[in-house]
Amino acid sequence: MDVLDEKTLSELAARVRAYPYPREMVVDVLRAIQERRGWVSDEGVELAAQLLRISPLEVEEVATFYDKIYRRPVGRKVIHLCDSVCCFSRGGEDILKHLEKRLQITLGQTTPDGMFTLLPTCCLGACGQAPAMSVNLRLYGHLTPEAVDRILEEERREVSP
Amino acid sequence: MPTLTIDGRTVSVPEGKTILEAAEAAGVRVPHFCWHRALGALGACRLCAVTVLDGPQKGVRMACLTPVQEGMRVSTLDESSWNMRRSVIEWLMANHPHDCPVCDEGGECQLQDMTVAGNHAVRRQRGRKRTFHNQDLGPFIEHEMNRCIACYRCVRTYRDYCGGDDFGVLGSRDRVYFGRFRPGRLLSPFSGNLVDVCPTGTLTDKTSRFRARPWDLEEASSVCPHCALGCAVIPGGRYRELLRVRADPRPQPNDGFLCDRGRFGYGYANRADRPRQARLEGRPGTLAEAVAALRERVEGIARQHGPEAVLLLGSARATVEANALLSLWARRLGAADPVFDLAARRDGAARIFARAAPALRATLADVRQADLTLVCGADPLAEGPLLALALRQAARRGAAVRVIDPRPVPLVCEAERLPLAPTLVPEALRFLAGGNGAGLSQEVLQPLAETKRLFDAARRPVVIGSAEGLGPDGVRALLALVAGASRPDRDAKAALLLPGPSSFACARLASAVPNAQDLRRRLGGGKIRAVVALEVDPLAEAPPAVTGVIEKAELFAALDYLPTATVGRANLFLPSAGPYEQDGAFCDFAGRLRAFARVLRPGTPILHTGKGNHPPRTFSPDVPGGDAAPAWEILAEILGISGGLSGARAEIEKAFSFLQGLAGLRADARDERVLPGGEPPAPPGAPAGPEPAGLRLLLSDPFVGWEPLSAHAAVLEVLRPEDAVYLNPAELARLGLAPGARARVEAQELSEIRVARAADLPPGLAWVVRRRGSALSRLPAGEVFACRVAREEGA
Amino acid sequence: MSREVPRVLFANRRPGLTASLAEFERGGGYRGLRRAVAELSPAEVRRLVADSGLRGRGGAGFPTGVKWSFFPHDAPPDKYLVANCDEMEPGTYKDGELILADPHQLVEGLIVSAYALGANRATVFIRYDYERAACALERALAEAREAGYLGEHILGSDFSLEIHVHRSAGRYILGEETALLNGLEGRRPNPRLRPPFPAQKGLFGRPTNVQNVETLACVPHIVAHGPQWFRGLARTPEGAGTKLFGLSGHLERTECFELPIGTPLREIVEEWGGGVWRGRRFKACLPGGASTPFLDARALDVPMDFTALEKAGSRLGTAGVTVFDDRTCMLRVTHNLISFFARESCGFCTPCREGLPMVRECLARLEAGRGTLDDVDWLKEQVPRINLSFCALAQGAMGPLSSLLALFGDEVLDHVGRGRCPLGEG
Amino acid sequence: MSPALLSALLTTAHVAVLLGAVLTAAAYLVWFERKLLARMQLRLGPNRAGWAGLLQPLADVIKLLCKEDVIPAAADRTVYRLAPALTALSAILAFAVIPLGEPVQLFGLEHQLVISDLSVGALFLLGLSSLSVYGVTLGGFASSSKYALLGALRALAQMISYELPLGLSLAPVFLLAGSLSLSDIVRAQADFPFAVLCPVSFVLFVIGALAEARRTPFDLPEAESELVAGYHTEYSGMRFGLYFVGEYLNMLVLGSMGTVFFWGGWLGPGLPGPLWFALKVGLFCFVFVWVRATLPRLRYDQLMRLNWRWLLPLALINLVLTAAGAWLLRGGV
Amino acid sequence: MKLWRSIRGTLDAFWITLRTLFRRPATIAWPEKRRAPAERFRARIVLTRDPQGKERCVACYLCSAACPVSCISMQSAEAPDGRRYAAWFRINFARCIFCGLCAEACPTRAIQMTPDYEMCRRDPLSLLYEKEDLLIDGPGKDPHYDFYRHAGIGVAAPRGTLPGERPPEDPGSLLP
Repeated sequence: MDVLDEKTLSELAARVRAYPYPREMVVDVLRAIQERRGWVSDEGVELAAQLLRISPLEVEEVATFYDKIYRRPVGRKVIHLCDSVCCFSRGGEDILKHLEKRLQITLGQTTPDGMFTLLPTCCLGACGQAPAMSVNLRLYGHLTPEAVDRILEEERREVSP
Repeated sequence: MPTLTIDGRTVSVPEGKTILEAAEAAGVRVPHFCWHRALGALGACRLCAVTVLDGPQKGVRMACLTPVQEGMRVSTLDESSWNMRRSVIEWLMANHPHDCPVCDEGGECQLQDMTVAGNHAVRRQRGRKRTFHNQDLGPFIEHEMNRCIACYRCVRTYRDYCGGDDFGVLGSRDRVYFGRFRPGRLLSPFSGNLVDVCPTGTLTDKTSRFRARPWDLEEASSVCPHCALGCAVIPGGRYRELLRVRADPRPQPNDGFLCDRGRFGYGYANRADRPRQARLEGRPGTLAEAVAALRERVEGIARQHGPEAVLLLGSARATVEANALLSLWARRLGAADPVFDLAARRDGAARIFARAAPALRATLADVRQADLTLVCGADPLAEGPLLALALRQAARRGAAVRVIDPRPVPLVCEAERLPLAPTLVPEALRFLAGGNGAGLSQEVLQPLAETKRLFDAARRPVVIGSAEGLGPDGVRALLALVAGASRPDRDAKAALLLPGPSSFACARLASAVPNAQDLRRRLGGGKIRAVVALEVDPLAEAPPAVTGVIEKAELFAALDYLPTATVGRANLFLPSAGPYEQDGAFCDFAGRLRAFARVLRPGTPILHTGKGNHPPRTFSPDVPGGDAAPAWEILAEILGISGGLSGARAEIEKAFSFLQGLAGLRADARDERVLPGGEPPAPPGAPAGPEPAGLRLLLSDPFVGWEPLSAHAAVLEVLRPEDAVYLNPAELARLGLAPGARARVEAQELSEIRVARAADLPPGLAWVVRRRGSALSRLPAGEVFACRVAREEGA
Repeated sequence: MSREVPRVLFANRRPGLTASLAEFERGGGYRGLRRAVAELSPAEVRRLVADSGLRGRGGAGFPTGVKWSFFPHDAPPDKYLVANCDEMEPGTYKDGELILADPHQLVEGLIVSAYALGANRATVFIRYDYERAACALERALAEAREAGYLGEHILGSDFSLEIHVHRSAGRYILGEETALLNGLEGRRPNPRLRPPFPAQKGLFGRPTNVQNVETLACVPHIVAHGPQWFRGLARTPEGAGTKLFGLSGHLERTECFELPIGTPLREIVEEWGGGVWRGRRFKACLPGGASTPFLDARALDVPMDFTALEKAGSRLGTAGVTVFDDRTCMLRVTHNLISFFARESCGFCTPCREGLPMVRECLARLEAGRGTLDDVDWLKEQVPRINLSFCALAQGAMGPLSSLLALFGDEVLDHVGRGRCPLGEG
Repeated sequence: MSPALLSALLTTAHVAVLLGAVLTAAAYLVWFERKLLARMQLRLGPNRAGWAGLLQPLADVIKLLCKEDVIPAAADRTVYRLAPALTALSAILAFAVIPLGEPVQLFGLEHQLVISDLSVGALFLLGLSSLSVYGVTLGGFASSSKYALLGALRALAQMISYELPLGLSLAPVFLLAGSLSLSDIVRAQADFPFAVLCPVSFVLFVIGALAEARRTPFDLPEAESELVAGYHTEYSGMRFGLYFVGEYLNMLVLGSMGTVFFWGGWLGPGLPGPLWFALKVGLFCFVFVWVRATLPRLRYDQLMRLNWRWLLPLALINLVLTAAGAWLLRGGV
Repeated sequence: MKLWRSIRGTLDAFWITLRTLFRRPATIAWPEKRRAPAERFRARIVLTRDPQGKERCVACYLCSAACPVSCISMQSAEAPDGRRYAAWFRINFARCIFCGLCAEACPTRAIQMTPDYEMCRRDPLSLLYEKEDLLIDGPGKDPHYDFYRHAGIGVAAPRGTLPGERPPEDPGSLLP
């Protein structure tokens, strides 16, 4: 199956066997699936269900709850821009406008080249560095429009040098 | 017992109860959505706000979550809690669609009631309303997610109570979505309960979609006729059409829940091809003519050829009254007792159980309260679905569930399984009762010993069997086990699954003489000249040896309301009324008489007479197709008993002392009377023949497809099992059959082509699920036959 | 940084660096654990913590000693200890800083606490976005295991403990302890019904103690130095210990400082935060994260202590101080806060699921100048009713809203009167 | 032709003419009431049969005669048949003693314009009015119907009760006239009608008459909103017609009594006596209709209270005061 | 004083009736004279159509429930497009008392009263009006009301596209 590679699959299966309650691994399994494909497809949910010996619905219940489990296709880099009060009060909205202008997409969308998906997020725990955003778990603080341009450029270069 | 005051009414309730439960007891209605009697408190809807005026925590509290305290003073009318409830309604209505006119819940909608009760008339919100896409949840349940108020009752019912795992809650915040992973039929056999528990129109009954408003329905307290459990139901009909069946919300006996077979299997009553006209030798006639002809011809034959020329066939699905009157007729004719069950093994088992002491017979409530349940040679989901649900409730309370059966018996709870050949089950029961386990192999004895330890430690064990699976020998062992285990401090009980709602009473009516076995002798004598089939279909249920004689009889009379093969072949046919079309009584599997009231009068539904259009514009005192009469009425007429149902019941009480109290039964009061025990029939002289060598055929019943009423309900077609023969994978390979290949199965001179499937079965066993109308299905279940399975070549 | 302050939790903190085991031990690390295992019985450890006056640092401020006294120490295993690092409250970032600076403090805290409670399994529940902290923690765990602080027979005693790291996948509600337990079990992280409390039936139905990371980090210090020392750290008699204050918002310096409990708000804003940015004036602040009621300038001299702040009409919460300058529209800030809570609701109970979005719509209308006086009245009546929600999330959301209406009611009415924001924004 | 024979013939003719006139008058009284009520209620009233509905009474009679005569199965058939006749009869008989004018010369004979000028005519009238209770009560009892029975009971109680003030209201008149002969009473009013001399008596008489005739506001015995039609619920066809006619005859009788006792009978300037008499009776009938159009029905307890608490004491006081006044006027002799 | 008021009150009534006697009757002699009834006159009942010309009636049974004389009967059914409609609908005008409660109960403005009151027949059966007799071509009063545009269940237009609705929520959406 294309959803998970053999090695991860066997690792996860081994852990499932070791756990008295395999269900507690559902977030780990989903994150593992997401790591490979960028998002969790329906097949991914079914695989996780099979692995954890619960029904796909029970996996889906959890998968749709968490906002960092992507149940819809995303770009190669997911930008999470903090819109909570600290970043908001220090110009987070301007950064959002700038990002939207630069990437030509609105929140929730993916750039046509499949590079970036722009999503809002609640506080990133970087209130001291507001405004902040994270790109594929890499945190960027003290954002200015210029810094954003630079970050986008670097992130883009990282994928296709 | 803390005593508290609610709205000025004083009430005492047991420790640990909540204010809401105390209020119900005091007759104060506290509005609620997420609380449900059988599901308990959740605390999600926040509607049950009440004000605690005096108590440890004063102020507005949730009634469903606050335990009662001595001396508490609670007000439901206080302004602050009233305001809270108003706000909850406002919040819920802010996104609720404006579609009550096209919503099937309208008229019995809790949200509607609460909106009116909460004085919510004007939507103060200016925002746009939230919408969702719906899912197709299959042929039974209609989904309209926009109406959802997220009370979580559906999930708790489906997952926690009924054990389904394909319906749940997705997403978070204000877009929580109640549905399936992918659209499709809800797989739980108890999915219909969603209709009853949903307080709004989110989940409604698709089978009766848009057919009627609740206030127009004719409803009555009734008893489900689809199996022997006797679940309390409230069927509803209109324009002579049965439109829906809902569970009686009262806790006993079925805790307010129903299986899909009982809920959606009502279609037989409305069939266009249902026989509604009497027939005499192929000529249509009136019921009165037919009744007169029946009496004259049977009496004539009895005079001319002796009473032994008359064979009366009773029915597990006819009322207790009808069966009793049939017995009475046999007595008056001087003929042998009616044959109530054509399957000798099942009949014998039932007759033993029907004479067991009442204290040993478990009810559904006993099963729910049990701390250990053993299921031996029974398939509860097929033979008494609510018993499987009761097992789940026992398991949820921590009871262990053990299954002793060769088949992979499906259950809705965790269970430990011990595959054991049907012939060995009685021996296993004797071992549990302290026997030596002779004839049991060592690998079986070890888990059995573990089970015995559990059984000996349990305080309220219930052992469940089925009449077909256990047979007379097994039932004796079963009763001996529980009788031996019952002591003042522990309550061991047995439950026996029987084929139909009157089976218990029929088994009690049948004399101690083993009449089903006796039948073979009578049939062989070639003396039978008149056969009367009371709401039974021998041509589909009996083996060829029996049907051959019946078909050749000079008089073959049938009373029925289903278009069965027997009705088609009978030369005298009398239309009888269906179970919801008459007053009468059934007798559940624990031997409790259960009266039910008429919902509809018999007659062709306007749906058919009007051909989908309005009913015809003529005045007529006659109801089209309304000639059918209850079977007990027909038989009472034949016997010359007047006085309607009470007259017939009085006569029955006179004739059969164990049916004392029948006359006093009332349906709406949910009167119950327990049939007393009796002297069990003597064991048969010779035990069953030796186990056949080679491949053995085992038959069992499906959830839908064999039970006669639901088998005639078109909407349940999707639940009908595949025509398959199941074999151990090794056996399949030995026979050269690939899974999915067509195989010819032969046994007892009957043969049929089925799809071969692999299943987790002991070797040497071929397992076939019965389906009404198929050849093999005429063999009795529970018995084991020598059989041949071979690959079928060609198309 | 004008003032000399005790450094306990941030003793090993160096900008951009994570303290290794060696550094930690050099600074007196694992001394508390050694003392506990070698000299003290679990009951004595619990007594020390109870005497120290330590209160939970996760927001509610519940005394840790009391919470531990509810825990069934004698129950047979399994018993669980969970460190809550689902730090998603806007304005709060101290736990992340703590783990990144010195992960061994948490590890030691977990071990000592588990010892005190008799727990045999501990889990660190860490939020999605703290991947760096999670990695640092995992490294620290490996080091500790290597050094014999963790695993079977810790330091030669018959006490054993395994610590797992559970990485979450977002959602603020998991910070609620019962929702967190559901999340750990792989179920939908809705808060659970209480009773039964986690101490009786928690993770997988077993007794479970959930503690904030910072609280746990304090425990070994108390064991090592004694409760009196810990009480002496605070600047108010009711307080005990130091506290990590995460500064954010309109301040010149928005960093995380370790300051004694009871440090006045004015000192935090003016000395540690370097004053309000761009030379503007202080208008309001959230003293303890997004779920605490606003304080206005009148409260600047309040000592930042649990009891004093409650008297001032707010809460110490997580001590994430977010400051707003005088050009900020408080209605707009509240709208943002309510949007956050509405979005992060789990959707379980009606007030939170349906009520908060309606409040958000109403605030949006008011902010845009399209609101009416009826809207303001409606908002006022919502506060006590949404407060009756199932868990504390919606109640937290009502903190800012109620204080907005109480402290800045005129500003709200100004929006209605003028039909636009009086501060020229929005 | 002997005068005796002529007198007999004349009397027979008188009876015939009177009977015809009275019955016709009763029939047209129905028309008169319907028309008048309609106009008082802004309606048109009967307007289909004949000009202005004048043939309506005729049509009604034909209809009633053609209707099936139904007798309830449980009824007392004899009494049931008899009762309506009793009502009509007692009303018709009353006209035997009512003087319509001074005697006239006919064919050389002085002919009294009254069939029988009894010296106790007034008592005869009162007796007849008491008799009419029988017709109503027996009809109601004999019907064997709950509505009829209730109606009859009400009628019985009401009529017996109101007879007292009615009779007592007339006592002052007899006192003043000094005679019980109706002609004498009329003549005694040559100067002043008694209505002027004893207005209280007159008012009491009118109220009592309304109650005796069972007309609004005292129509409780046949209150249609409660009792369908009261004592005559079960009657149909001409038997019902008899009750119907009886009621209107009663109105005429009471009108006549009022005229005789209080408004000076036939006395009046210019016009011939009988015409005056007819006019005055017509006026009474108008008042009866007017009251019906104006006042709502009393409740049963109000009806009884009015009689026993107010009317009866008032009548007694009136009697005493009138007697005293008359005694004083005559010089206290 | 009270007595006097009572007497005056009684006499007043007599004065009023007497005065009325000389006023022109309000009743007219139909059918010689006819009057044009007001628009809100409650007479013959019709079933109207929505602005798109589709049947407004959704066969919700509310009119039959409201009817005090039970003269309305129907059977609802579902159309392929999800609309609920009356498979048959019958009003027995021989029983109808024209109280207008049905029109008041109708949530979709389908059932309306018209001023046409001249509908006497000798044969009561001919007063049974079926749907085809009742259904008119226009919208009647309230011509712009279209129930399904307000119902919020996606019948008149795809879900979430009407002015009062938000686009359908996707529980699996990427947006938090």
